[in-house]
Amino acid sequence: MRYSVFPGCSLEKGAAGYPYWQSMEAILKPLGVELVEVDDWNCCGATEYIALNRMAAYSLIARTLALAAKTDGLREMVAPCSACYLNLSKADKYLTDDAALADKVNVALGAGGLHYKPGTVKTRHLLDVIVNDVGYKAVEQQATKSLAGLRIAPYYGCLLTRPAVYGQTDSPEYPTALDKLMKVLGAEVVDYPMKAHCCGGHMTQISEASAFDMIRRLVKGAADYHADIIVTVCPMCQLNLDGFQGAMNRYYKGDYHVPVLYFTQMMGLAFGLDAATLGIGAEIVDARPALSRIGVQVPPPEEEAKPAHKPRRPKEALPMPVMPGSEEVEQ
Amino acid sequence: MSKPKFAMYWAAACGGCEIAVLNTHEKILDVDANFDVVFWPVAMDAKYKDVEAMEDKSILLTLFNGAIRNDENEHIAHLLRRKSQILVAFGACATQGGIPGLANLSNTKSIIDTAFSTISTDNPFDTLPMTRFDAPEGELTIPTLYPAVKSLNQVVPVDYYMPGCPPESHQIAAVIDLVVQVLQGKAQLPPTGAVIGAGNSSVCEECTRTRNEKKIVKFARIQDFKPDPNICLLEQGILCCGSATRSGCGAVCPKAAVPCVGCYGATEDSPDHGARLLNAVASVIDSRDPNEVEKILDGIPDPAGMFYRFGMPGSLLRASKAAWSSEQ
Amino acid sequence: MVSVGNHPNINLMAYSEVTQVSGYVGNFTVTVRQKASYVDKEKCTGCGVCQDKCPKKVIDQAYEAGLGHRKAIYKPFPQAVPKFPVLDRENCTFFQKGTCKACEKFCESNAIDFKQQDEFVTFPVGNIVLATGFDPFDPRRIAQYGYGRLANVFTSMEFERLSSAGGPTGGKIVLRDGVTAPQSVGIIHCVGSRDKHYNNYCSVICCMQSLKLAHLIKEKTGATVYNFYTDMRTAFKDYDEFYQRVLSEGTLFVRGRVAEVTDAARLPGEEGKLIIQAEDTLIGKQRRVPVDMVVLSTALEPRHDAKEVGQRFGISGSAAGWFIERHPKLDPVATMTEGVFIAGCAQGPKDIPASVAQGAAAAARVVGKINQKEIAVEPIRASIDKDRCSACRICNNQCPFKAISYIPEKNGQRAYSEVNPALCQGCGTCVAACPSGAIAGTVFSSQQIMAQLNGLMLLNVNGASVEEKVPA
Amino acid sequence: MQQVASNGTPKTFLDQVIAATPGNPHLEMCIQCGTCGGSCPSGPDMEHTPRDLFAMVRAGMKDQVLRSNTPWYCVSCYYCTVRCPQEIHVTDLMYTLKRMSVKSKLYDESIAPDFSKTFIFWVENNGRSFELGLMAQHMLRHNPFGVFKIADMGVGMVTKGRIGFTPKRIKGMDGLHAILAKAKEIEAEDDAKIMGGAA
Amino acid sequence: MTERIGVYVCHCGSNIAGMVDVAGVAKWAGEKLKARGVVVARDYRFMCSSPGQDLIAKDIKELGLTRVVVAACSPHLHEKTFRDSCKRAGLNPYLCELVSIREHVSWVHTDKAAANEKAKAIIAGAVERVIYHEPLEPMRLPIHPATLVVGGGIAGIQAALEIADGGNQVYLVEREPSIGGRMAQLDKTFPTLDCSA
Amino acid sequence: MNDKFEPLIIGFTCNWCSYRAADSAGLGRLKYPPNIRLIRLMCSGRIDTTFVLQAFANGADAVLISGCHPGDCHYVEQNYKAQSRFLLMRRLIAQMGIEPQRLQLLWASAAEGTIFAAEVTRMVEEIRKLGPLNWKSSQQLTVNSKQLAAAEVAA
Repeated sequence: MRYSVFPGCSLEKGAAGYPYWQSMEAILKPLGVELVEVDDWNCCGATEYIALNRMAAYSLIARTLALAAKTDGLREMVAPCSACYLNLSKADKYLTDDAALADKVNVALGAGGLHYKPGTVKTRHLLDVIVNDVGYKAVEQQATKSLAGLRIAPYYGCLLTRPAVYGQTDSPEYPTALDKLMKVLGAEVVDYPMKAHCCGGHMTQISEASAFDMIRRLVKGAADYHADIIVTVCPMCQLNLDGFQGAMNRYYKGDYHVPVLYFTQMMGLAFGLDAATLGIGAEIVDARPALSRIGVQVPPPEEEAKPAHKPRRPKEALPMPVMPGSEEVEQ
Repeated sequence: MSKPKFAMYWAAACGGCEIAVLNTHEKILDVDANFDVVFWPVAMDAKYKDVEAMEDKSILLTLFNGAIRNDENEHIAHLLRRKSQILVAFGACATQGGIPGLANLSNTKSIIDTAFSTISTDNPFDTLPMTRFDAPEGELTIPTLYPAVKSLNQVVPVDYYMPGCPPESHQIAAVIDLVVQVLQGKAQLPPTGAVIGAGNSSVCEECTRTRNEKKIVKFARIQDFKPDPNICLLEQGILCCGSATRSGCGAVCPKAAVPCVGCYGATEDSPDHGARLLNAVASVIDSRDPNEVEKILDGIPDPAGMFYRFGMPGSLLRASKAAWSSEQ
Repeated sequence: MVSVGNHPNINLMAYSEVTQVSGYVGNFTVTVRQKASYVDKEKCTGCGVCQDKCPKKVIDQAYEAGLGHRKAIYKPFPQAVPKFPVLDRENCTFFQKGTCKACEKFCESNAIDFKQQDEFVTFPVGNIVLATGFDPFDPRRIAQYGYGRLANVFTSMEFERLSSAGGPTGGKIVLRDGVTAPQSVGIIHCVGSRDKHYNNYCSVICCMQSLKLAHLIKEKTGATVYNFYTDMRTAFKDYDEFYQRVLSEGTLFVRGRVAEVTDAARLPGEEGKLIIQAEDTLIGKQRRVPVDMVVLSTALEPRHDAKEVGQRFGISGSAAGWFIERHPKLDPVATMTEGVFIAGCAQGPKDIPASVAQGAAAAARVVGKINQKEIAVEPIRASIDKDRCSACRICNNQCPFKAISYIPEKNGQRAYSEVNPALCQGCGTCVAACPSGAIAGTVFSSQQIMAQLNGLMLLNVNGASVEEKVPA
Repeated sequence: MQQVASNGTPKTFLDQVIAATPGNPHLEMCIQCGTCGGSCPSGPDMEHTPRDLFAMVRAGMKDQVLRSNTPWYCVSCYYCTVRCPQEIHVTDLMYTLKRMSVKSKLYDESIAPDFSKTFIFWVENNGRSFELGLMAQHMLRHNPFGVFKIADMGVGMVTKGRIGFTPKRIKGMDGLHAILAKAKEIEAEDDAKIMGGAA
Repeated sequence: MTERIGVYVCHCGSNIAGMVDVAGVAKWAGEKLKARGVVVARDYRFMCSSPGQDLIAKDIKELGLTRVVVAACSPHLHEKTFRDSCKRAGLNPYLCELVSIREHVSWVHTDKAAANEKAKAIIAGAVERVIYHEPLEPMRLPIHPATLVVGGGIAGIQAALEIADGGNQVYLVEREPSIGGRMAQLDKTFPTLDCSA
Repeated sequence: MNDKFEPLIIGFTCNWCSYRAADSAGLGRLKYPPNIRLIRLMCSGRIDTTFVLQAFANGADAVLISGCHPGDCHYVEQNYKAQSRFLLMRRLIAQMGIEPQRLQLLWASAAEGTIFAAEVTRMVEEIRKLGPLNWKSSQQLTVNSKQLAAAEVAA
């Protein structure tokens, strides 16, 4: 499997999301996925450029897409960052649907000697590629070390599944791909009610009160469900939940301590790779206590650790509707 | 009393019609007995100016075979029309355009290129025909090709149509019989515009093969497999034009294990032979899946040539855009 | 219901399905599959012993909406008509494992017959009324409402069973644990309705149904009840008065479509509750309302097999899947197919009074037809000119109504095909297919169509310049 | 669909907002159900819920809309967009309103727009964003003492190698400049066309 | 041309007249299509009203029309109406052709000039077509007196009872073991709160 | 009147679905360009290649064949026959030099007025881009026999 890749500014060396890049590279090798970096890619504009200048924002993205279209004839591009993924795919979609917009953007691109035919490059999120192209089975085959004993809160954030410009790959409300992936690696996955809620995005820079409230909801949710660790798919989410957890604690006089790692780091651990290669240790909220649970191979926790909201059903209880696919999830 | 005058002319055609007339065997003597043959280039020496010198309407019966391919054809058509009382479009070319009519799928230039500038012709100096040439002896001309072939009735009014490539000799004989009887006052001429020397149903009527309900899943050609000798060819996936083609030939082709090619043209009242054939063929394709239908249709590599083998100029569309757009 | 069972003119075929329909108005032929119930109706007295003795309990997805149980041999409810139980083969221990036969042992009238087979009955009818109803929307599709994940989120159908004296709790309104009475209940309107992701239409009954549920909860439990609505639609006689009554009973109304239902507590007082998050649009503020129980007033959807049923009876459905009436205002129960009528929710979402009215209207139309004794049908027919037909047999399989038959050569008369005008429906496919032009069609003849075509093209779109094209 | 005057310019503020939004945002279809406002994670902090704001757009209350803090509290989570029963592109519309408010200079609280501008400053000059520069520049301007509140985080990030001290710069900077300049020119033309019609 | 054709163009209040110059179109048909056999062309506010229908009947009788073309609404709405009015005037109903200049023209187009041309073309098409109409008689088929009702819910039950009470046989087919449908599942029903069973 | 090329499209619709789709576009007051003129057939299975060729030969720029969705045919399965004929016709006209887009097939149910209106709008634009067909009609290419007779007499 071969794709072009758009790392995005956060995943560059020296940027906050670099551990994500490190761990991604480490796990893709054994899975047989080859990535070719788009030469001279530029920032996707995040959520900021479009708030100031529509045409410039689209042209900025189109420049990267035009360069991607020249990358080794590859038609699919992996974006590990959810925000980059959404920006690139959404712009491509709107350019495809709206010929007038595409014409204007191409006039702008022309000033830089470039041209982009909408629809040429399909941007895909790393998680999508791993679960749908590589597949759970191939991942399972690479796993040498079980994550059993670790309670994981899978956290998807927003932009991976919403607004799903290329059509739904996972539910925007109750996604399950990451749950399944972590289960395949042996982890105990909690039914995390906040798994698709918002980390606050850039609000840390704009309104602390807003941002810390959103961060608290997520961290509290994970703690309420006795999760040892939050696993994420996006550098922005990781930065907010991990980097700002301390500030949030001070703001609310709370004492949460939930480490936040990338799903690629968890996969790397399960593949038997060492922590340093995976960039583990760079997180602000110390993950060592949590990881020690698998490091020492402690047996699965006692009954008390079972989720509080799923008590044994009393005799007089009324039947519950069965969720489609829930049989396989429970295994 | 002088005998009524008879003429026959060969325009853009292969000459088969002339042979078919001769193939009537002893019936040809009836022609000689009852008519004074005044103009029949293939059988006797005659000059156009002889015809021009005739009085208008002085020829009783003219059998005109061949399509209108060039200005000479048209000129003679007008001439003979003027001189004749009864003008019969004789054979597939005169009635519908015939095989020469397939030229209407291409433009004239490409036809000439194919004829003179491809390996089919040894033409080391790339010599091309010129319609007009000033020689020291004077101006030389040859007829100019029309961009689109026409049928006879597209240039002059026609009294009767006699289809077939060529018309079957027994049908010609019957027509000669009829005209002789009319001359003797024993019969009446059919109404003007009628098709003579043919039936009013389709070839299947005369075909001896067994026919069943038709469901086609594949089209093939006779060289591809050995068709069952007793069963309808169309049912076996061979594109036989019999069902849409006027009867009268005796179904000689399908009886000989060759599909009907449609030389007798459409049946009564049909403005377009090929359209009828297309409707029928498409209707018996046994699939509801458009992709599968497309796959089945791939078995008909040249629908226009197939459905309009003898009738392109006489069809609704008459000629492809390639042909007529070069006219401008 | 009982009067149906006893009616001398009604042949009630329960546990049955129409498998085939052929023919046309006035003269349909219908085949019905009577599913094997393994109970001999001649012998069964309807005493119910078999059901009592059957050891196999099954969750009842049909009558109890998944909220209660039934046995493998069962009558769906005590007043069922007809009174005979049916044995559900999929769940019967005898059929699955080969032993048990408890029902047979205890049946005093020897009515259990394990060898029974499906029976197919064919009979003629002149008219058909389709009243196949609706399916309730499955709210698991709206993941943010938590149905299927959060125990105390119920559907309105489940709640009906909960509240029914004949239901699994004997009419006690309790949470999924089977014992706790709710202190507060939130009812959510428009679940799966008026939403382009699910159903674009208003399901008509949900507002009134939700008001009724609010009333029942108040009456039976005294709980605090919230109604979250998009728009309150209480048109029709006495409906708005009912709204007034529910208002006066103290039900709280929030005008806002619910965003999500969650058990993730954020604020004090939310622990252990279900939190309904919505914008209260009348104050323009987001609200989180903690409740014990949530009831989803689910949409009405066309039955899952409506398309197949429609095709079987030759009628079409709207984009959503409801059967289409002949005219939305002037002919609401007839369909494009003569002799096939529709009534009730098969035609579109509607409440009980409207369903009853449509049932009666369809009946009136049918009785009217029967009384005419014969029906005039359009003389749009194909016919074959025997002399021109060459018996090529292209047309033979063009007719789905088998109106074209082939007459082989006999006594010197050559072969040809012919059309039976009584069976011909006038589609004209054979007319177009006939390669020799031997088939003609009335009302839509080739001449008529060609003439119309030529007439239509007399004038160009750009206007008057071509008026001279009109033949003089 | 938007109403367009004979000269091609949108007639009302509603039409302008629609015209300025890429894709078809379906704003005219709003039934005021409140699903967006109910779903919004930062809804409690907004002066107006998105639904409320859309009603104001429809009422032509341009000034009040563009002064509202609502779009600036949008975190782009797209819950409103995927849940809206009328398939209105709520998030995209929030971006449009942000642009309009910046261009009209009506929104007077400067933190959020300034953050966007600072972010874009680095992108326009390097082709890539620069976290340290962005944070430093933004904080110094709006919250100089805030630095201390997150000091532990900053120290952690630095010691763990998650903050780089030099911005990365793309090779094709000249081309990018030319592209963005041209794009801004087109944007200005478009804006003139969109805003031209209404008084 | 031996047919004598009458052309009738309906205003449908302003439904058609608001977009199509009905009087102008009728006048055009009367003049330009004369050679095709049109002997009279009229417009009227509501062709389907009694006076409108009488207008046609009167012309059939007085002018000896042999064909009638009505340009109004969809044939699905009023084809029967106009066929019947021809029949009452002694003209075989199948010699009448109704074409739609409402659903297919005035309601869906916005350019008046183009709508006018289209209406004229549609009428020209109908005039050409109607020449080839033949007099026909509807076919009469017997009706079997039994009725099939599919679905034993409240609507099906009601229909079955009404038909059966009239003395006709009904087959009521229900998929479930019992009739009653959804209504049997309900506790109480609005607005009267009576029980549903 | 504008100078823009206004294509003339002939639409063949079936009585049960597509003609009613056009009716329902009318009932919904949906707007579409006036370039299409409809001929009602009982069923799309009535479509005869002759009609289509006559339309092209006589001045139509495009032809639309429209019927019930697959599986929804009022006459059970006749729309599949229309489909097969359509597919073969399209190959034929392509050989004759008529762009295949000038012959289109549209499935529309009675309820799909929106789809009908949208598809007609789309088709008109597509044909507008293709430009006029201007088929040399038989009148242009063929001398009318009456005129001919007159000419002969004059000669």
